[in-house]
Amino acid sequence: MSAGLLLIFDLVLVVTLIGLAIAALVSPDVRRAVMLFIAFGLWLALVWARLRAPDVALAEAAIGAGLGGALMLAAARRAARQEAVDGQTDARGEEG
Amino acid sequence: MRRAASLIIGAIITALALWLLWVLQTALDMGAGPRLAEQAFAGLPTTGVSNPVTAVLLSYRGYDTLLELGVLLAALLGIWSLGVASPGFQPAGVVLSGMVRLVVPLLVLTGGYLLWVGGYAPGGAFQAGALLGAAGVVMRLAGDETAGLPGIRAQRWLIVAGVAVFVLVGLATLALGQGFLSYPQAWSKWLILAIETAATVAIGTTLAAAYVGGRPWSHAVVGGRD
Amino acid sequence: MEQLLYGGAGVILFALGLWAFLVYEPLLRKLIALNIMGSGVFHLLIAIAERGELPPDPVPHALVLTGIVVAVSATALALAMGRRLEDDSGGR
Amino acid sequence: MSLETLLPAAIVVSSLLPGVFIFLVKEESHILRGVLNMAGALIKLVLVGVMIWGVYQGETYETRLTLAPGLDLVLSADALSVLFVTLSTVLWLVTTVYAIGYLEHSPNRSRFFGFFSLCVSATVGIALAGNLLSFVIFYEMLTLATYPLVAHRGTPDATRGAKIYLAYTMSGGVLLLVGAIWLQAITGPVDFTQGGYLEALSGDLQGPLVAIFVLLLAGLGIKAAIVPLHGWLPQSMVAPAPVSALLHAVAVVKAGAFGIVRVVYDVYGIGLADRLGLLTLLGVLASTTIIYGSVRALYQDGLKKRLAYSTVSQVSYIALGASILGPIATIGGMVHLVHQGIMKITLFFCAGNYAETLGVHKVSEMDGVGRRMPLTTLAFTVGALGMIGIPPIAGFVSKWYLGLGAVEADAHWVLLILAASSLLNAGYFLPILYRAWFRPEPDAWPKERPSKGRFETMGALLWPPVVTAGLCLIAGLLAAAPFSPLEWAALIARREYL
Amino acid sequence: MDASLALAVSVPLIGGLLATALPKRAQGLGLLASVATVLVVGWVMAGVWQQGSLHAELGGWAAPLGIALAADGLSAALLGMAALVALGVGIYASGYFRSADADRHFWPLWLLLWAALNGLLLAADLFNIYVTLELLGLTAAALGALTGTVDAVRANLRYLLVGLLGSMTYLLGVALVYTSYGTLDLGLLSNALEPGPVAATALVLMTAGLALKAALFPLHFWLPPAHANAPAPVSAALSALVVKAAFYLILRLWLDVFAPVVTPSAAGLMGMLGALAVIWGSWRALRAERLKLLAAYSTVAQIGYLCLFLPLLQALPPGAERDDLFVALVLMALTHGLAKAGLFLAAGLVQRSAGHDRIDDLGGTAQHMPATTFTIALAGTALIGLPPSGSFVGKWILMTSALESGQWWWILVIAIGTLLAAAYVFRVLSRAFNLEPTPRSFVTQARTEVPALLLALTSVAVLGLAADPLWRLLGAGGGA
Repeated sequence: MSAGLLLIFDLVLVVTLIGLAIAALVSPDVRRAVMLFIAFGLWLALVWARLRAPDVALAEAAIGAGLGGALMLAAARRAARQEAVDGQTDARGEEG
Repeated sequence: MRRAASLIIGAIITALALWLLWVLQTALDMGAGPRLAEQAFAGLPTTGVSNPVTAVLLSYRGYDTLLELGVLLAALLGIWSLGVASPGFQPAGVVLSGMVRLVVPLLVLTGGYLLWVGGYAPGGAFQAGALLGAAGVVMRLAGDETAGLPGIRAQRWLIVAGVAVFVLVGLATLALGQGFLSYPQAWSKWLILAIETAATVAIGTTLAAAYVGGRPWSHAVVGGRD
Repeated sequence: MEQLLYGGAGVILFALGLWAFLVYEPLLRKLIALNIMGSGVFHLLIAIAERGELPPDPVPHALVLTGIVVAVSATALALAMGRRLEDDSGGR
Repeated sequence: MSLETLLPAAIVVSSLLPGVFIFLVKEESHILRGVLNMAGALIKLVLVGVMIWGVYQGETYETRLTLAPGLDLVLSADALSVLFVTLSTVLWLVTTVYAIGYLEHSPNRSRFFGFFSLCVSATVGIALAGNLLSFVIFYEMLTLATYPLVAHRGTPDATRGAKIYLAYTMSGGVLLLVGAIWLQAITGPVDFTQGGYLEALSGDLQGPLVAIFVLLLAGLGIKAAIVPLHGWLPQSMVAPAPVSALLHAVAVVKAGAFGIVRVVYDVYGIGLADRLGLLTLLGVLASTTIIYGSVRALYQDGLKKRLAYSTVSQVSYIALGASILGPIATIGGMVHLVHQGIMKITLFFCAGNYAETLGVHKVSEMDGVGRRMPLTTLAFTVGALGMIGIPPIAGFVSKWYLGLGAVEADAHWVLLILAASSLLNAGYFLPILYRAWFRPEPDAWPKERPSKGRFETMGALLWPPVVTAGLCLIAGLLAAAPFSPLEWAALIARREYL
Repeated sequence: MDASLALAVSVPLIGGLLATALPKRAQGLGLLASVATVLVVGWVMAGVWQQGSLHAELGGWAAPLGIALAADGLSAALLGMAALVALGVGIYASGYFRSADADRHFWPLWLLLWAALNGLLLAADLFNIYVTLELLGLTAAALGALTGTVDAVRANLRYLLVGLLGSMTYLLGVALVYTSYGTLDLGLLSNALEPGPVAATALVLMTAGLALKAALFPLHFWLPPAHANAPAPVSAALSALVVKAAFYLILRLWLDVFAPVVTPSAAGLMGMLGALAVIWGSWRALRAERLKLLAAYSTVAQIGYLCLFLPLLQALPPGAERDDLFVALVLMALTHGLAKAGLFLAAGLVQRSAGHDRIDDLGGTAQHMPATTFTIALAGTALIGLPPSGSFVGKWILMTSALESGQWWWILVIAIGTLLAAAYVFRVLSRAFNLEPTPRSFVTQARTEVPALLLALTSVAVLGLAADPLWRLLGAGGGA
């Protein structure tokens, strides 16, 4: 693999990484944001594997993206449910 | 108004980022600065493990790892102090529970494997512990309220196991006149393995318990909320 | 070059996270922002550990491993506190 | 560790320690509290006696505690400090007796006597302070210890009075602190020296030295109630009578005046102070205060208020004495430190007795009190005549020496001030005496006399003013005897003008 | 190799583990561990007293590869203060919590916090500092939320997040340092450091992160609600110790490790921020409605006082005078720590007895409890900086040195701060005097009142009149 090709590969990795981060940060839907954050974490693990840090990549995938993501996802699901409940009560309140 | 504020913040942070990028470039331009890698590799044979990352974590900078396990413990204690766990989800269907019966042992097995190879290949206590924790998460998702964890008393002992074994090893070496956490070379490998095993169990338990998200019910019945 | 590219990405992630942390109000958003900030720092550490021909420096790797666990612990505690707040305001 | 190094500290501790224990005493065990109080007062008196004898013989006493490198807490005894220590100790003993009687059934006595003792410890500390740092320390402690005494009654008035008192004295403390630190930054740590210690470096530091003097004077002047910094004094009249007595005669006001004397003589040195034009400043302020206080006193109907303005006026005699260059005026100022103390405390004790026994708080209610309470009124008369300056009472001696000193120094305007002030004194005291002795009793008073004894009021309240009135007479009659206040002031003046 | 250093971290840590595993005996074990920790800290201090400084390599690996613990006069002094406060807080806590449950949650977290604190004060490695900071931050936030009220949880959640932001910023600085210098050890780093944009930026990042944790103006916004809503023993520890710990790190970096990088204008900026903190914090304390909020704002002001020392220390050449000023800084920090702990503990008792801590409605409650009122008065004396407290001596030296170095404007700040402090302290005390009935005895509940009183008393009497040994402890340790 030539140096130029490798650089393009690196660029793609990095740009995607930053793109995922931005998407996770600005996504309007919280649950979607968490999903994107998990994707970001997994992608980060991939980048780290590229940087010859397999131990850390493994840990990031399992702990950072995996368990951290799972925790956030549970919270996001609860938040979404709460919003739905609130929305219903609000709607009812307006009707009444 | 809010929009304006966020734009101003954005501008400031952009400036900050550019500054930091410039500094980073300056730092990198100064040439390959010194690093600890060579020393770390040089010391590797005496540590009893051949995976350099494990060597750093458990031997060179074992004290950091000890405190880090303390952080994990503190987080769980904090979570427990906030209230009791909510009941889990409704019992899973047949298909899901079948899958669970398959996935959980697989996760545990992989965890054990990662723990074992951590000495010479990528892996180690944290990754293994994470998989154990993941097994707990899966079980709770499948409807097991306790995430497969034992009763409160056992849980308490399990979550402190990692730090406890670590610090006791440290004190033992101190008592032997070696200095805190200075493993005798002959024992090094086995001491590290023992610490890692305890840490794996503790990490797994703690992460699963953190996912459960409150102190277990049995305790709540005794104590009540605050 | 490689180091600058990846290290620079770390700095950018840090800045993005910082921006989002300051701008967004909801807890979950702030946590995502903090985690991305942290990832930026970790990423910088991993990037400087990688030196072309030489084997990568294991010390920053270990630091990052520690950092990841700390970050997830803090996230878990923050989420639990957030849930406690939700429960209390929901119960009222 | 010897007597020489321990005695000053022992004198401070002899009231500090009982004070601390009194806080812990249960409210109802008044005997234990009384024993602690009296034991402290008597032990202190004995210790001071030893010190007087020693200083007279030329002994030096010094306790030195290093707080930090270059910062020593120094307690030492020279003739001037002995004068003030003796005054405080004697009057504390008397006031303690009075206060035990006065507060017999009132609440929170442990707190009161605890702070009372701390207050005296601070005053004695001020007297013995051997350098500016130590002076500032005890000066601030005095503020802290007197605040609860002023606020003691707990009524809204008391709280308000205490707040005003605190605002003034705290600001004064800060000014004093800045001045003291500035001075120390220039000179380094130096102890008070008879004749002053700034003479040597006055050359190019005139500006700063004047500024520092103004800071110090402002800080001290607030406690000494020099116009226009006197606003707190009439307000703090809400305190119980023994506190007023102590505040006015011994502790707070005196501490300020004493501080001015210290700064003029033992920091700047009177010669330097004169050359920098500081004495003129002080003299003008003091004179203004003397006249202003007296004029205000004329218009007060509240007895304690009238006495308070009288204090404003009288204390400035001390500063006036210090502002005239010449040993005789110095003697006059110094001796007035003692004389004003014993006279004013007599007057306050009597005012307390009238209030306590007959419920009389105002001058206009004092008709006939002389017949009803002859001993008290006699004591009051002695104090009042002394204040006016009638011989042979102590106050006459002060004014005589001040006047002589003014003539010696060619400061004839001072005579004018003295004459005017004496007239005004007469103007606000004589009507009281007339009412007390020559007007008939009103019917409103309780007919029944206290059943306990044959005296007009209980002993603990009666004897203190009688004793201090006696002291006023003795100090005037025996002014030439050895160890009289006058002789002692002359000793100080001799040492200051070496 | 000195065993005492590792033990100073391990002993409270083990105590925390035992208290976790055996919740029913948490209190007894906790008190036992507290006493043991105090003894170990005494051992460390004795070592520093005799040898000037202590150093221990952990894991048998010398720096830069391994991690070292180190104690000099500064860390020993703060360790001692922490031990004293922690012991007091522990005894107080054993009589404070009403429900057994809160008590059980308190002890493990509390001992972990203490371990983190000792670890932080002894740390000699930039990354190790990060880990101790995180342990400290997490335990502190969790303890602060123990009250369980919505306000407490919300405030401490914010504290947790802000703390994380601070540590991430700090860690970025560490990463920059490692990029350029390849070491994390403080001693080695201070030898290798060269002034330049990298070192300066690293210092700025680390300082910003730590300033956030130390609540340095204008980054103090999170502190008052977090400290005011925590349970009293926790507030005491947070205000007296946790905030000071972050400030200790700033000192360490500015005066020790990064000293060559620091410029007069940077130090002047810190002084400015300190001045603003003094005035703003005191002003807000004066306006505070609640006693604990008042105490929390006064903490903001006190961190400001400590910052005022930085420009003066920077201006002075090494020598006896600078050493004096440095010791004065430590003396002030210790006095404030002890006094603030006493004040918060007392405020907790007032709150418990009255059911609230609104200052305007406190009339009489203060009078029911003479010992507690006295504690507030003593602590107030130290906070104002009146004699004979340690902060008076500290202030005297600070002002002298401000005059001598021509930076007289700091004196104005101190004077204003002093008057404001007097105003807010006496605003509380004036409520103590009213027409309530007389209390029968001085102490009503020894287990909680006496520790508070002793802490406040130490800040006034001991540190003010007998601070001379501190000079030896720090002088021999080389100080900065």
